[in-house]
Amino acid sequence: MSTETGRESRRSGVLVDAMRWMENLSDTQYAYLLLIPVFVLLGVVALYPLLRTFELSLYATSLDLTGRSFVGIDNYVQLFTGGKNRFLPGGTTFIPSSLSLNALLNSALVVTIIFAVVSVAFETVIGLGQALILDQDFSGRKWVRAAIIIPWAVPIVIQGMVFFLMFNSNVGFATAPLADLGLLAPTNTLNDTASATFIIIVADIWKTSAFMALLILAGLQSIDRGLYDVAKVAGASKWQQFKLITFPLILPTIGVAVLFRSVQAMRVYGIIDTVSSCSVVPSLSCMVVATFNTREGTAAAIAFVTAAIIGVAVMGLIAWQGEDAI
Amino acid sequence: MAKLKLENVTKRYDDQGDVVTAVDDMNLDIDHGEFICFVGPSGCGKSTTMETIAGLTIPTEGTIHIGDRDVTNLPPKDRGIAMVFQNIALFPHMDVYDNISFGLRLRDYPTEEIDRRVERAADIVQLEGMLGRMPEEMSGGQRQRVAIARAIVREPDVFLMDEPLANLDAKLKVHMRTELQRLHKELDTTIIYVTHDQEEAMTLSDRIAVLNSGSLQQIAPPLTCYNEPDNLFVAGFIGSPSMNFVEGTVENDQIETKNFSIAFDPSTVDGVGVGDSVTIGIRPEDIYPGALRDEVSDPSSLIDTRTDILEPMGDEIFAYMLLGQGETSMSQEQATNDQLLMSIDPDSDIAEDEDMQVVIDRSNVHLFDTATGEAITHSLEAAWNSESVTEGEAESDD
Amino acid sequence: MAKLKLENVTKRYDDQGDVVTAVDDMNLDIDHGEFICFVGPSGCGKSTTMETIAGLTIPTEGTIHIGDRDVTNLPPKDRGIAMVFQNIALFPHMDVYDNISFGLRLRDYPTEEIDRRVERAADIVQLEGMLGRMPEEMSGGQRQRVAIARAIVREPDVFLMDEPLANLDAKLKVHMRTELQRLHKELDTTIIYVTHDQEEAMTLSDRIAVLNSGSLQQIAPPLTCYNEPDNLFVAGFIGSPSMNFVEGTVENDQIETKNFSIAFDPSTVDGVGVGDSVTIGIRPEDIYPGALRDEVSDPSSLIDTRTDILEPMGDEIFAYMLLGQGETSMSQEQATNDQLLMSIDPDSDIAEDEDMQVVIDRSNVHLFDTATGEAITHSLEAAWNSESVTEGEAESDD
Amino acid sequence: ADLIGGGGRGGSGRTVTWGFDPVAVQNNGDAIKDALYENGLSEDITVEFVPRDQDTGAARSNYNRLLNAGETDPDMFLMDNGWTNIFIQRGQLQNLSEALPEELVSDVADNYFSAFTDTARDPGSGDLFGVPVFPDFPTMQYRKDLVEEAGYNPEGENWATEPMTWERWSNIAEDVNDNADTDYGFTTQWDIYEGTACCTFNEIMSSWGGAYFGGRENLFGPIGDRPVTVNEPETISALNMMRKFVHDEDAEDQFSSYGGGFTPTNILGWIEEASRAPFAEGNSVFHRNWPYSLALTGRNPDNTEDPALGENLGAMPMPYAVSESDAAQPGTGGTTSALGGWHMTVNPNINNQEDVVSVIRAAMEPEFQLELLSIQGWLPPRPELFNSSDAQNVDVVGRYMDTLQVAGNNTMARPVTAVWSDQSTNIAQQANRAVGQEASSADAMATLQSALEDTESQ
Amino acid sequence: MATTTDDDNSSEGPLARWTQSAIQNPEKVYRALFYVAMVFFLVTTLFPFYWLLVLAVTPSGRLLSGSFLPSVDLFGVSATFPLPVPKGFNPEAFITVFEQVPFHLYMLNSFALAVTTTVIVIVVASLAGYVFGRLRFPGRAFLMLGILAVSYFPPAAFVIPLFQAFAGNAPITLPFTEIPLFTPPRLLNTPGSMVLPFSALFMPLSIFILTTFYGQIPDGLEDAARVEGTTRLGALFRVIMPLSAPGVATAAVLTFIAVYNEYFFSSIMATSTEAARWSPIVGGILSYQTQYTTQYNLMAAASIIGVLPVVILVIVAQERIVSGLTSGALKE
Ligand SMILES: Nc1ncnc2c1ncn2[C@@H]1O[C@H](COP(=O)(O)OP(=O)(O)OP(=O)(O)O)[C@@H](O)[C@H]1O
Ligand SMILES: Nc1ncnc2c1ncn2[C@@H]1O[C@H](COP(=O)(O)OP(=O)(O)OP(=O)(O)O)[C@@H](O)[C@H]1O
Ligand SMILES: [Mg+2]
Ligand SMILES: [Mg+2]
Repeated sequence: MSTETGRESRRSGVLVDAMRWMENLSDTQYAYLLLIPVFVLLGVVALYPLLRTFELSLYATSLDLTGRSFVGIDNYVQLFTGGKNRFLPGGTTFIPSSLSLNALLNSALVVTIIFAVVSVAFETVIGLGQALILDQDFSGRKWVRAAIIIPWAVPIVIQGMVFFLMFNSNVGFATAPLADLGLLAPTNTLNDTASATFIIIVADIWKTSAFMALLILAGLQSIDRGLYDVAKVAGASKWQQFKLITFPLILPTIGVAVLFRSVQAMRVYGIIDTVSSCSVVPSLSCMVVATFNTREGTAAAIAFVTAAIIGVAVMGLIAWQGEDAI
Repeated sequence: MAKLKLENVTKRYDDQGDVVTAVDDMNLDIDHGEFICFVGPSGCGKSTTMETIAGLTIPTEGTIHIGDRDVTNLPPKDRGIAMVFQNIALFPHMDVYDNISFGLRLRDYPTEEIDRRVERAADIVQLEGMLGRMPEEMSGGQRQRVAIARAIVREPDVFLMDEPLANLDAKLKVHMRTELQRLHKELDTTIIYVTHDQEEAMTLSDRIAVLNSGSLQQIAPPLTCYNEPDNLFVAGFIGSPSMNFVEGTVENDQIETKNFSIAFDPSTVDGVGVGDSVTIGIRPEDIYPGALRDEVSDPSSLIDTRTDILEPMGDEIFAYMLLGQGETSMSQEQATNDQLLMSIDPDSDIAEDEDMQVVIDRSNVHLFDTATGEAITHSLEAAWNSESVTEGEAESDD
Repeated sequence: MAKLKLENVTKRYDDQGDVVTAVDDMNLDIDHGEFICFVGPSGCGKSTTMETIAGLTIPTEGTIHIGDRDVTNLPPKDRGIAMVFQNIALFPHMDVYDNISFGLRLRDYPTEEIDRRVERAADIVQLEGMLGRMPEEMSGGQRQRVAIARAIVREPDVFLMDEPLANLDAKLKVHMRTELQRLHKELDTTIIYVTHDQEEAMTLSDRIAVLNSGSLQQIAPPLTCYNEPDNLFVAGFIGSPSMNFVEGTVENDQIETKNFSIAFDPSTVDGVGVGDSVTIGIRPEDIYPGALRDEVSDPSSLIDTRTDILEPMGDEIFAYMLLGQGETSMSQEQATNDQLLMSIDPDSDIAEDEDMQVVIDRSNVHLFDTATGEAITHSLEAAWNSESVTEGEAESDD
Repeated sequence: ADLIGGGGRGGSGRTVTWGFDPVAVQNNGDAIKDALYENGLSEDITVEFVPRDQDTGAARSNYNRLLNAGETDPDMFLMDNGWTNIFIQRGQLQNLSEALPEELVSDVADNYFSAFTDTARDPGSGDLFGVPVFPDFPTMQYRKDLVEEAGYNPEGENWATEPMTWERWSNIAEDVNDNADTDYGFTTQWDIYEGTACCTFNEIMSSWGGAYFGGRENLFGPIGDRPVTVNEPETISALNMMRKFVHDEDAEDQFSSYGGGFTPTNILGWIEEASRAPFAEGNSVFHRNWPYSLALTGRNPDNTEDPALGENLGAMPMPYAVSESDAAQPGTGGTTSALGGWHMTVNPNINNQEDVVSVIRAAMEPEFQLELLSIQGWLPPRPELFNSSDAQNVDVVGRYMDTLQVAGNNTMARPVTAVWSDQSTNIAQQANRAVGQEASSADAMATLQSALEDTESQ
Repeated sequence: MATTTDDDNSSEGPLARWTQSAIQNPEKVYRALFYVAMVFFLVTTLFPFYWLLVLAVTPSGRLLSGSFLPSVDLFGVSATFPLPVPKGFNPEAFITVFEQVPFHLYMLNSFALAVTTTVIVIVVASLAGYVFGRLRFPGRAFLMLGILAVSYFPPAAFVIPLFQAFAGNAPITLPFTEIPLFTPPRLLNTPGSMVLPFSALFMPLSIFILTTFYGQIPDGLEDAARVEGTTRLGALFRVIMPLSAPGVATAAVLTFIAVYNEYFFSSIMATSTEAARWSPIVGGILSYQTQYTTQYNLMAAASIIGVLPVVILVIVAQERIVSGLTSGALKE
C-alpha cells in the first residue's frame, strides 16, 4: 500500500537508485557485478604476482647470480629433460629417471603424487567417519568436536615437532614398535625416504582429517532430516540411508573437501621441512623453496609446472566426480 | 494379519518446558483391510499419530501392534508400511524414477519388476512422461503425485497417507481416489488416510476417525459420523457447510430456543429431562423453504426468517437465514443462535433480504447436552429412528 | 491503481533441450480490487503465472503491468505484492513471529506497529499462542497459516495466494475464506488466488480464470463458468462431480447418441448443422429419476439405465448409471458414452443394480463441437436461455 | 618506537638499524648497545636491533628479499659466513673496502682470523664486504673424569692444545666407553642437513687430507674451473673411518688398529642439540660441538636444572688422520675445525653511511668483542684476544680459550659459492647414506662426484 | 559378536546376553559401534596432543635424553610402560613462555589478523558463493576454475612480486614490460600486507564451500524473502547465509584457524619476527629456538596456550552459530 512505498522513499535516494539498478541487472550482469570484489582482490594479490613470477620463469639466473637472461621456455624444457635436476636437493630428479623403486622415490613428481593420493584417501575416510560421529546427538558432543578439531588448530611447526620427536632417535618411542611391524626403517628413520614419507603422511592425516571432518559435518548438518523419515519408512537400513541419502547429499561437500585437500597435499612443504627434509622427501613445493633463493627462474618454472600438474590432477578429479562438482 | 492396534498412545513434545500434547491417550483398533480416514482440525495430532504408527516418532506412552507384533520400538523399516508425507519430502538429488523406485531398489527387486511397477504407478498418478524430471522442475501437484507413486509401488501391508491429494485439482483428485480404492481392493491392504476434504473422507473410508486436540472423538463409518455424531465436536466438524447449532432448553413438549421452538417429547429419550440445557443441531440440507413443507417427512412448524446472503454454488445455493433480530454476517460461528444456514436447490426462486418461512425436518434434528457436548438423540421423532443406516451405534447415556 | 495486466506472457523452461511451455501466451486484464481465482489441472501453469506476476520468474515473452507501471523487469520487492507460496516456504531459522514480521522489519516499521499487525494476523489465522514456535515444531496446517499471516501483515496492493488453504480442514477453511473476503474488502486490494477447491473458487472469486496446459481457457464470473463454459475443458473441469459427456450426432430434430437420443432443433442455434459431431454435456444435478419428470422444467424423454454404484455423500448421493451395455466402473473417464453420473437427494429410494429410468433437464444441456471442443449452446431449448446469470458472454462461433 | 616506518627513516633521525640475532637481542640487547656506546659510539646515534629469524636459512631468504626489493631497512645486517658470499656475488652489499676508513680495513686484514675473514671477501677482487663479528669453531669435547679414571692423562699430555690422531682417539674412545657406564663413546652430527656438509663431514674429510674442490685455494671458486675431488681415497677413507666408529665395520681392513663401534647410528638423524643431550647427561665419552656446547655443558651442575658436566668437561682440538704435509689436497690435513660465525654487512641502499661506519668502528673495538664473549659467549674474531686474561676469565668458555684458539687457527671454511646450496644437500645426503651403510663409501662418493660435477658445470 | 548366538538358556554370560539383546535391537549394536569409533578417534586425535603436553612439562634439559617410556617393575618383571610420560614435571614452562617472549602479543596479532581476514573472506566469498551457487550465467565454470587455479600455486610463487609491491620502493610495472604503472603504498610490517594475501589465498576454499552450501538452499526460500521485500543481496544475507550457517561457520573456522597459524606470508611480510611487526603466533613459537638449541618444551607449551583458546572459542562460537541458526532442517 501507500505506507510501504512511503517508507521506501525515506531512504537515501542514491542508495535506492543503486539498489534498483542492481536488481534490474540480468543474471549474468548481476553475477559479474558481485564477482568484482573477488576479482579485484585476486587480481591484485594473486594474478599480478603470478604474472610476474611467470615472467621470471622465462629467465635464467646467471652463473654468478648477478644477472639474468631471457631463455624463453628453456627452464621448463630443462625441467622435464633433467637439466635442472642438479639444482634439486639431494639427488632428486623431477620426473623419475627410471622405474625402479629408488628412482621413483627420488622423483619429486612421484613422491608428491604418492603423498597426495595416500593422505587424501585416508583423510577422506577418516574425516567422514569423524563427521558421522559428530553428527550424532550425544552429550559432550561439543567436547568431542573440540578434540577432533584440535589437530587442525596446531601450527605446522608444532605438528612437525610432535612427530619429529615421536620418531626422533633419542627420545622417540614410536619408531621401534612400527619398525617391528615392518612399517619403518629401524635406524635413520627420518632420513629414509619411505619411512619419512610414511611418517609425514601419518602426521598430515592426523592434522587434516579434522579439516575434512569439519567440512563434511557441515554438509551433514544441512541435510533435511525429513528425507530420513521417508527413507526409513521405505525400509532403508542405516547403511542404505547412508548410501542413498547421506552420501549423495554430502557428495558435493566431500567433492570440495577432496578437491582442496588434494590441491593442498600436492603443495606439501611445511611438514616435510619440520619432520624430515626436502632432500629425503622431495615434494614439488620443496623444490620451489630449495631453489627460490638462488635460482629464481628455475623456481618460478617449477612453481608453474607444479600448478599445471595440480591443474591436471584437479581436472581429472572433476572429470571423475562428474561435471556438477563445479 | 495387518490389523493395527494403538493402545493408550500418547505423544508429548517438550518444547523448552512448554509441553505440547500432540496425541492424547489414543486407542484404535483397525482391522485388516480397512480404509480409515483421520480427520480433525489443523494441529489436532493426525500427522503425529501417523508418525507413531510409522515408527518415526516413539510414543511417550502406549503400545502399537501391527498384526500380532508389538512394534512400538521397532524401526520403521521392519513394520511393513509405506507412507505419503504431508510435506512431500522428495529426494532432491534423485529424478522421478529414482524417487519412485527407491523402496524397491532397497529390496533388490529385479530391474524389470521395478520398471514394471514404476511404470504402473506413474500411470496411476498420470506422470508418464516425467520419469526423468528432477523434483525442482515440477509443479506442486506433480511433486505430490510422485510422493504417492513412491508409496504405492511398495505394495505394503499398511499404507499411511498424510493429505496425499491436498495439492491436486478436483478432477485429478477424483481420479486418484478411484485409483486408491482400486489399489486398496487389489492389494488388500490396510490404509490410514489423513484428509481435510470431507468428500474424500466420505467416499473413501470404511470408517472415519475424528480427532480433536490429540484425542479421538469418534471412529465410525462415514454416514454414522454424519448422521449420528457422538458429540458436538463431531457434529460440527463433519459436513460442509457445517451443522447449525441453536441453544435451547427442554420443556415439557418442546425445546424452546431464543427465536423459535420445536416440538419434542423428552420422555422418548433417555438422559434428558425438562429444564436441561441442550443444543439443537440441524444440517443445512434439513431445512426447507416453507413452501416445500409437504415434502418433508416430519416437518416442524414454520419458522420466520429473513434471507441474508445467498451463496450460489452451482449445484446448490447456500442461504444464510437470519432469525429474530439477527444481524447480517457471513461467519458461521458468530451467529450460533441468530442464523440458520440452509442449502437449497439452485433452481429455487429466492432472493436476498426477503422474509421467508422455513421448515425443519424433525426426523433429522440432533440434540446435544450443552454442558458435555455429548449427543442425546439424532431425531426428535423418537430414539429408534436413524434412517438409511443400519449399524447405528448405541446412544451415549448421559 | 492496482490494475494488473498480462500481455502475451509466455514462460518456457528449457530442460536439457526438452522445452516445457509452462505458460503459453497468457493475456489477462484484472481490475483493481478484483478477486480472481486461478484454477486448472496440476501442472497447468498456475504457479508459474503467479511467479511471473510476483517477479520471481522473468517471462520468456510478454509484459506485465501493475497499475500503470510496466513491472516486467522490476524486482519483486518493488511490485507491491505479497505472496503465499504453494510450498509454504517458511524461513526455518526464524520463529513464527519473525517469519510473520519479516517483511515489516525489512521496511523498518516501528516495533509497536509490527507487534500490532503481527498480533492481528495471528489472530486471523488462529495462531495466537504460537508466535514463539519454530516452523519445524508445527503441524502442516499451522505452517500454512503462518505463511498466510506473513502475507497479510504486509497489506500490499496485490495479493498472490497459491493454494493457501490446501492443508486446512474444512472448518478452518471456511473461517479463513471469510477472513480473506473481509481483508479483501478492508484493504481494497487485488487478490489472485490459486485453488483446486471448486467451492473456494466459487464462493470467493469475482472471476475465475481456468487454465489448461499453460493457456487461458476462460475467465468469467464463477456461475458463468459453471453454467456457460466456453469449451469442453472448462465444462469438464468446473463442477464436482464433473459434467457427463456423451458423444452424439446432430440429426434433423434430435441428437442421436449411442444409447439414447434427445430432442433438438439445430436451426435454433448458429454454427451447427445436421450431421455434425457434437458432445452433449449434462451436469449430474440435471439428471432426475424418471419419477420426478413432472418437476423438471424441460424434461427429455425417459432414458433406460441401470444403477451401478451409489456413493452416499451425506447431503446427496452420487449414482453411477449404466447406459446400454455399459460395464461397471467407477472411473468417470473410461465411461464417457456408457455411463451417466447423477446426483440425487439422500432421501431418495434407490438401490444398486436396479433398472431405472432417468430424465434430463433439456434446458440445462450443453452442446459442444466435438472436434474443437468449443461450446455451441448451453440449453437445448433455445439459444437465448441462460438462466440466473445476466452477463452471459457471447458464444464463440466455431 | 616507530618500528614500522623503517623505510622512511634513512639516517635523518641518526638511527642505525641492525638486523641482529634474535636471542641476543632478547637476552642481552641493551647490554650490547651499552657496550657499543662504551666503545666510542656517539650517543647521538641510536642503535636499534631488528631481530631476524632464528633459522639461518629463513634469515637468508628474508635478507635476500629485502635487498632485492631495494629495502633501506635495516641499515646493517648480521650475516652467516655460510651465505655472506652469495650476497657479495650478487652485488647486494656495500663494498666495505671502499666505505670503511683505510685503518679499519687493514685492521681486519691484519688482525682477524684470516680464514674466517675470507668468507666476507669477494673471492675475485678480494674486497671486503663484511667485518667479522664472531667466529664459531667446533672442538672435541670429552668427559675428563672418565678419561682420567680410565688411566689417561689429559693434562699431562696437553690434550687441550695438542691434536691427536683419529687412531689414538678412537682407541681411547672405545676403551673408555667399554670401561665406563656410558652408552656411547662419541656423539656428533650426521643428519642430512647443512651442518654435515659444511662442518662435520668437511672437517673429517679435511683431516684426512681431502677436500670437495681440490683444496683450500678453490674454496670460493671459480665454479666450473676447479676439480671435484670427492671420489678420492682420502675422502672415502674418512667415510670408512666413520663407518668403523659407528658400525665397527672395516671392509677394506684399513682400520684394524682403530677403535670402533662406539658411535650410535643415531648420529644419522642428529643435529647439534640431539647429539649434545646424551653427552651432557654424561652418557657419552666424546662429543663434537660448537663453543655454545662448552658454555652449556661446562656449567656447574649445581647452578642449573639442565644436565651439565661442570669441570669434568674437557675440550681438545679435532683429531686428524694425516698431517698438513701429507695431505692430498693442498691446504688440508691436520686438525681441522669447520668454520661457522657471523659478519656484519651494510645495506647498500642507505644514505646514513657515516653513522653506520661509526657503529662498525665501535663494534670492532677489542673491548667490545671481549664484552660480547663475556655476555653473549661469542668468540672474538681476533686470535690475539684468545690469550687475553679478559677472555680467559670469562665464565666457563674462558676455560677452553686455548683449545678454541687452536681450533680457530685450523679452520676449514665451507666452499660457499653461488652453487653451494645445491651442492650441500647432495653432500649431506651422500655422506649420510655412506655412514648409514645404504651404499658403500666409494659408491656414495662416486654418486656425489658426478652430482657435484653437474652443479659445477652450468 | 555374531558368533555366539543362541546356546540355549540359563548359563549365558553377560556377553551372550548382550548379544541376545543386540540381535533383538540392532540399535544397540549401532550404539556400541558408535562408541567404539568415537573412542578410537578421540584417542588417535588426542594422543599427539597428550604427547605435546608431555613435552611441555618435561624440563628442557631432559627433553632429548633418555626415553619417555619409563621402565616399570611389574611383580619383578621389568617392562616398558607403553605410554610416554613426562621426564620430570616442570609446569613453569607455561609461565616461562611468557617471560621469554611476549607471547600474548603474538597471539593478539594472530587473532587480529585472523578476524580481519575471516570477515573479508566470508563477505567476499559469500558474494561469489551466491553467484556460483545460485545463478546460471555464461562463463561460470570457467571463472570457478580460474579462482580455483589460484590455489594450485605454491605460496612461494606469489612472494617475491608481492614483497616488492608491498615494500613500496619502486613503481609496479606492467608484467613483461618495464612500463611503470604506479607506486603502491608501503604495506610491509603492517597488517595490510598480510591480510591481503591471506584473503586472496584462503578465498578459493571459502568460495567453493559457500557455493556448495548456498546452492542447496531451496529457491522457494529466496523467493519468499524477495517477495517480502528484500533485494537479491538482502536475501543472501538475511536468508541464504543464515540457512547455510553450518557451511558459513565451517568456512569461517577453517579460514580463521588457517590464518591464525599462518606463518609463511606473515614471516615474510613482517620483516622481522617481532610482535610489534605483526608477526603471528608461529613467529612467537619459533622464538623459542636459538641457533643450535630448540626449547621444545616451551614450543609445546606455547602451542598449547596458543591453540586451546582458539579451539574453545571456535567450538563455542560454531556451536552457537550452527544451533542458533539452523535448528530447523532445510526444507521449503
Ligand atoms: N524449473 C522447471 N523446469 C522445467 N519444467 C518446469 C519447471 N518448473 C515448472 N515446470 C513445469 O511447468 C509446468 C507448470 O508448472 P506450475 O508449477 O506452474 O504448475 P501449477 O499449475 O502450479 O501446478 P500445481 O497445481 O500442480 O501446483 C509443469 O508442467 C511443470 O512440470
Ligand atoms: N516438534 C514439535 N515440537 C512441538 N510441538 C509439535 C512438534 N511437532 C508437532 N507439534 C504440535 O503437535 C500438534 C499436533 O501436530 P500434528 O502435526 O500431528 O498435527 P496435524 O493434525 O497433522 O495438523 P495438520 O492438519 O495441520 O497437519 C500441533 O499442535 C503441533 O504444533
Ligand atoms: Mg499434519
Ligand atoms: Mg502450483
